[in-house]
Amino acid sequence: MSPHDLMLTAILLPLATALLIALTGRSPNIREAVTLAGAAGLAVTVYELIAGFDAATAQPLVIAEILPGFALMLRAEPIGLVFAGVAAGLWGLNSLYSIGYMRAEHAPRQTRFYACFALALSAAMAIAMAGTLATLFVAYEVLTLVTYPLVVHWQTEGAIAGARRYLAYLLATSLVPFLGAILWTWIAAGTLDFTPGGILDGKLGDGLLTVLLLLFAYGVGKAALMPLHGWLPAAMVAPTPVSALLHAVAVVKAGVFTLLKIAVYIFGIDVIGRGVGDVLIVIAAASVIAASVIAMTKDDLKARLAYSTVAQLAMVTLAVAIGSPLAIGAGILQLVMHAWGKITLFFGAGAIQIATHKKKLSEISGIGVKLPLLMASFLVGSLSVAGLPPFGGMWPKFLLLEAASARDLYLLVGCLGLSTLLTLGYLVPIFVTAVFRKPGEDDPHALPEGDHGHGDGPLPLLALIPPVVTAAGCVVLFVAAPAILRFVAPAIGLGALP
Amino acid sequence: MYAAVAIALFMTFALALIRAIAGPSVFDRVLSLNVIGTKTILLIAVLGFATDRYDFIDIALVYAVLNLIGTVAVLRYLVGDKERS
Amino acid sequence: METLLMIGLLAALGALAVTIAFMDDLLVVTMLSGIFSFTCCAIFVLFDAPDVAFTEACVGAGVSTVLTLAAIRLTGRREKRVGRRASAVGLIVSTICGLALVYGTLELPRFGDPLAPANQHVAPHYLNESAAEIGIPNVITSVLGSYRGYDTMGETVVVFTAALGVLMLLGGSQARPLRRGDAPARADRDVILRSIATLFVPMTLFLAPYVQFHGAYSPGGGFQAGAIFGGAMILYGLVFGIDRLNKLVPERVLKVIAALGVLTYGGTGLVTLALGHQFLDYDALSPRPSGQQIGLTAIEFGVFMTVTCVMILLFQRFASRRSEP
Amino acid sequence: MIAQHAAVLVVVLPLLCAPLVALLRDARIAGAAVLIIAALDAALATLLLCQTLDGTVISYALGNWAPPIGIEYRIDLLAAAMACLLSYAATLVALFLPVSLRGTIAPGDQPRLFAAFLLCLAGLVGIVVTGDIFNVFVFLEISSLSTYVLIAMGAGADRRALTAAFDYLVLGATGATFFVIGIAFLYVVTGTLNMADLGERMATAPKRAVIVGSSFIFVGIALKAAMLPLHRWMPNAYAYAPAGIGTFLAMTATKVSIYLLIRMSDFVFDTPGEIGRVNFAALLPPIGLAMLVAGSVIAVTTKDLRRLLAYSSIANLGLMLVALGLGGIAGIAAALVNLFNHAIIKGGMFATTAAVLHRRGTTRMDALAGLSRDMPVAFGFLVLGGLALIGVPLTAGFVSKLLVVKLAFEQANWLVVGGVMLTSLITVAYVWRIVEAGMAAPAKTAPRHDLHPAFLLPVGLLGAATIGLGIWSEPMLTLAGRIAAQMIGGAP
Amino acid sequence: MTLLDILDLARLVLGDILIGIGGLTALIGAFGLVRLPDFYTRAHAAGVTDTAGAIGILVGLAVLSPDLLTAVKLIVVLIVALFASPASCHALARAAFRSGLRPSLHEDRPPPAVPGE
Amino acid sequence: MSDLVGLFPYWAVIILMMTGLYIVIAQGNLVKKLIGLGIFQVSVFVLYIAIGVVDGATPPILSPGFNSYSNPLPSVLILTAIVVGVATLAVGLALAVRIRESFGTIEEEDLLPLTVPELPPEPEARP
Repeated sequence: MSPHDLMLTAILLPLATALLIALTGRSPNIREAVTLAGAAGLAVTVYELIAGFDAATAQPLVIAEILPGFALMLRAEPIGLVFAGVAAGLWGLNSLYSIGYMRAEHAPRQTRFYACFALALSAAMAIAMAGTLATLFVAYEVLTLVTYPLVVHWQTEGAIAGARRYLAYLLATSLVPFLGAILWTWIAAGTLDFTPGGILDGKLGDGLLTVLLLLFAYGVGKAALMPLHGWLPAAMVAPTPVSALLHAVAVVKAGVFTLLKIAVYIFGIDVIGRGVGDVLIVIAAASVIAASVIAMTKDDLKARLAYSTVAQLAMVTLAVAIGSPLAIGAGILQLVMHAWGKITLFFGAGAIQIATHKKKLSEISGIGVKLPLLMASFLVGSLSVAGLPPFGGMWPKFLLLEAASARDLYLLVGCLGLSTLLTLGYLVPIFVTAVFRKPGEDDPHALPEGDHGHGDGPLPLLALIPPVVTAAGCVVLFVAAPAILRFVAPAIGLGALP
Repeated sequence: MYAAVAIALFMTFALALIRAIAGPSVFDRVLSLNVIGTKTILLIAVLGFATDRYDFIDIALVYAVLNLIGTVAVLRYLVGDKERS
Repeated sequence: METLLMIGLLAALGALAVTIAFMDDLLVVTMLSGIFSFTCCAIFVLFDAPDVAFTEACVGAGVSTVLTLAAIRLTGRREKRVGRRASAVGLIVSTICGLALVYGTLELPRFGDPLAPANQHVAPHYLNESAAEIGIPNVITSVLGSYRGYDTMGETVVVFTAALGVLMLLGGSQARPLRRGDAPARADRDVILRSIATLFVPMTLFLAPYVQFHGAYSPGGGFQAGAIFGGAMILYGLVFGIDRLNKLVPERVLKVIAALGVLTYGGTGLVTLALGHQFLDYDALSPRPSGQQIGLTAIEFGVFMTVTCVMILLFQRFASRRSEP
Repeated sequence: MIAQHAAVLVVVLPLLCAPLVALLRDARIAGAAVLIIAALDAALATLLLCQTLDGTVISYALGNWAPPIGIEYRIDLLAAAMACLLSYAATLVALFLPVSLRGTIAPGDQPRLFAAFLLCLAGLVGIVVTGDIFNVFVFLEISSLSTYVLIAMGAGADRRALTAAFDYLVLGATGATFFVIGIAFLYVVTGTLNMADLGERMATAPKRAVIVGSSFIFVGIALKAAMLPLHRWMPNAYAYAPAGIGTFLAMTATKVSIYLLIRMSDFVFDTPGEIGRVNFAALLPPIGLAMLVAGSVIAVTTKDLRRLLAYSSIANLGLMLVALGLGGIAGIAAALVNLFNHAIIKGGMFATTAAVLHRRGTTRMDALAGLSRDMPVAFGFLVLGGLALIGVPLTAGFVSKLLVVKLAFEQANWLVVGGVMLTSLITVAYVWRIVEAGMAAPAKTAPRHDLHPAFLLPVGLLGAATIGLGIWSEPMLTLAGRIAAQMIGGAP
Repeated sequence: MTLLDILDLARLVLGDILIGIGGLTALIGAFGLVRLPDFYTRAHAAGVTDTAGAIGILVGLAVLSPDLLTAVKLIVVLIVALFASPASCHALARAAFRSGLRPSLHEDRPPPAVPGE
Repeated sequence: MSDLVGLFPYWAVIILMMTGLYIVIAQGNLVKKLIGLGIFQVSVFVLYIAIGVVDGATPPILSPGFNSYSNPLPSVLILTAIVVGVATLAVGLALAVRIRESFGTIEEEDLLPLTVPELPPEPEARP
């Protein structure tokens, strides 16, 4: 297949999967087989794309030109392929986990769940392959809309309220600042095509560019830059696999990916680096610290993880704002590493919930004894997210430090160090509580909440394997990170690796 | 002479109008309506003669007929109104 | 004399309008608005527009009054006393509009100015050429039927639409037929009125064709003739009872004829099309000016059919409706 | 011969068929007849569009009296495109009108309703194609009168249709009278009623009379176009009219008023030359913005789907006025794109609503519960329409909003940019209410029965057009651009 | 001055006198309509003078008219008026009486309440 | 000053029109509104006819002995407009009758609480 066909396949395959899922909804086994087959197919497709990628021969695929310069177009390029690879790779694992989780929870509306999941992947692929900002925007909106049924899945009052907040944040930010910024760009530059080196240089003054960058940073609500992060904790009402999708596979990743693409192909790395991004640096750094601190105060496991995501993603924004090839490289790596690390953590939190029906830090004392393998992978995930070797999460932190010191931003270096400490501070206690504390040491008020007739269910195998695999992935990525960096290096103008 | 008659007719018209506006009973008003109708017919006829356009008589003719219809309609309304109540 | 009459009549109109605004007996209001129409007719005559006066007489004094009375019979005669309160919004809006209009008149040509643009551009053509082009003395009829014949077709359709609307609103499944013994259904017992009506109805019916066919030479035409014919039937219905009118001219027949009238008018246009001319170009029928006259006769007849039937239909629909207890 | 006389046949065909349809006794035959007539009319309109596509202006002298002596039909690209819009809308509505009337209107009354529908179509097309300002009034009245009656026919389902129709009648008649007053003032200073001629002679006319005349015409049109302080008739009219009729009105009635505004701006409201013509363009953006915001805000709070859509229409009309007010070729083009796209989007939504009403008997928001399960197709089309209203890319709504925003951006009119963006957000809120209402669990599970087949074609076509014009906007943009260029460049 | 001319002059004078009388009658009746105390007296004044005035003016105009057709039309108008005016006056009075409106017979008595208002 | 005399008819007509408009806006009774509308429209007709008047002319019915005629066009337009007016009146009255039957009143004040959108739909009683 030609690269064009592969790109279309990558988008259409999940779409077809969704259709098939809808059609085969009557029998759960076939439906889930379809999901897995689709995931496998997509993984192969994306692998083919990555393996066959050649920057010299990559040609855009124009679908339609809505208005002059406002076209729908697909184009494969390294950053997008990395994102596609992450999303496609994690879909399969997440699907496996979903099967275990949803069956264990006896969840209703599973057909809709799997179908929307596949649709979300289709949208994520479209985002990854987008050749113009317009295309990206369209896919971005589609992603917002198709994830809504997932977030509202339980359809309880709380779920509806949370999902409404989710939708309100994402649509509001995308329709006003994001679309506004896109239109501004379009009118200023006359095009929205992703062009290496950017399209805005010389079209607007640096002051206006700063404003525009801020518009983008806040417009891409999925990147959850504080103070527009509220949707992310709100969306925790969703089933855990969905949270995994939001945090690791597609949604927030789509957000930061969008920022990376904008930085590289709309503004140009140099343009941002010459001072346009300075305001954003401050905001992003503050966001990192603030979100980490908030995370430490949360008792609910998923809320804690959610704020962790806010903090970790702000690092990608930070990378964008620093605006050097090295920093962008760090951002791309952070995208990958955080995905694998955070999905491990969510898998873990979900598995704890399945096995013990407990959701809060104050309730899980001692449960780790029964779930050794799970807690081990949870620890791996935690350390990787915090950025300790020998796990993949180390690389982006390290490169970011390099980039910051290269621009003599020593305060920022300090910030990053502090953030690692804070990360350890809010993730490790989960592990410690679960493994080393005795059950009786819990908060006495929380105790009777734990069991209400259900008893502790056995942990299904399908809910255990994925976290173990992703934890292993974190280790593998530690080794593979330089390869990824080399893959994207030409696109971001990164020279020899440090 | 036409002018004098026209003015006289108009004054008749105006006086009847006063009665129509002042009332007090509905029947007074119907009466005035009737008078005004007749006077308008005459006025139009006289105007036609004054300006040498004798075709105006046609209008006067139609007027005379329609005036009757209008009056009968009002009467029917009043009679019907009373007999029901 | 004319100026004096004009001022007097306009003042009378003003007095009437203000009285109407503050009267709360709808019957009186209807009568006064009938008088208003009469007065307007006199003004139209004074302003050299006999055709308009003619039509206003038929419509304002005749049809409108009868219809309004029939409606009041069904809706109740008294208005709530709120009618006497002045409305600030109404005053403000109408004052603003009035002032705007007065502002607009300041530069207008004086009343009666023969050199006004309105009397210079298109109008002279009608006055000077119509004798040759159409061949009938009543220029208004020429313009109405030929130069602007298409507008008149629209007008006929409007009349038809009104009938259609009233039939939909008060007819068909919405009909509330009168019960036996309802007052308006009975014939009037007044002998004098009945004998007058017996005399008048046929006379009026003969008047209609005169107005119809004399329209080319004097004020009148299809619309006025239709209104008069319809008026005669209304008089019949008023005096002898709506039941007898319904029997005399059944609704079904009226509907068909009303539709036929519109079709006659439009059909004339289609015939001219078929003969290779423009729509409503009567020259297609025969060379000028006789073609024009044939065309005018045809369309006037169409108008007559529609208007007659619609007038009767409207009255029938209102009058045969049972009033609320 | 038909090609030569299409200009007049496009009006006369429905006009003369209406009396015939009114005489039919069988509702089904009448329904079929209306469909055929509307389709034929659409064919004629298409023929006109083809004839005018190259910039030709068809001038048809009725009665063969050369204008300004007689009445002229003057069909440029804009008129032809509008005629197409009207007749296609009528055809689509005629497809499901008989079904949507079932149960609320006695079969015996239906033929007359169909006749009134045809008259309404004829009146609207007549307004569009004529070149004579008084003829506009006559056809305005034909369409208005039939509209009043059509709206009142909703009384079979909800008696408030009667008061809605009455309010519209009083306002409509007042508006028409204002229009006539305006014509009087223009006539008295120019001596002509032919619009093209009027435009030429206006230059030397006294200023004040022209200002007042134009103002009254403007107010008359504003009443019909439901401009802000004069909008109150519209939501009721749309909400209580029989569903099919509401669809037709939403697609056409106010659009024709906007058309009139554009047509008049061609020669009355524009301001070239020293002699004062009146510049109403400056008025339009504030009015439009106010409509945009107010319409959207009220839409959020309404409790009935059709009222919600009606208020949303007010907002969209505001957008068109804003575009018109921004001026220039681009402004008119943007307004036209908005006009056509909105007709398609709203038509689709109202048609879907009609289908829902047909199944459920009500369109109250709280009665929509379970729609996503019982009527997934209908729900899907509603959501699609909602997305288009928001202006989500890939829908026609996006293109139309984008054009306005781009124009405002270029003119640095930040108020407009902000207003449009803000209302997009508010639109999200009310579209969201539809979605949420439709996804709520129903009180009792209804049997699953989706769109009646009669609705499928119109709803599907309009939905497809909503997406199609969102992706391949090129034809629409070209058409609008050409029309605008013809209006500004060439003589009217 | 031929006989014809004299006749014509006489015709004109006669016509003028007739319409003058008619106009005067109408005016007198109108004063009665305004000034008289109750409905029945007003109806009397109006009814009589209405017909009388119409006869005067219409006959006068018929005398003055230049051709026969106009004269005939005027006579028709007169006939209509002669029938219509008294008939409607009669019907009106009858309706008023049946509705309970009574004439005020003594001037010193306050006028009765007016039904029909 | 003579200008003002020349414009007097227009102004008188304008006052009439505004009285009609006032009735339409201010009156609560539906039938009264329609009557007010009628006055408004008729006044406009008078305005038109006043436009077409030519001093010393006669009606535009050609006849030997006259050579100055008033403008026929306003008359023609107003003939059409009168018909439109009566058509509107008929439909309006029919609506008022139906409203009375359905709601029991034709006073705007009393109708208002019966027609608020919040009420559940109530089909009109069929006879």
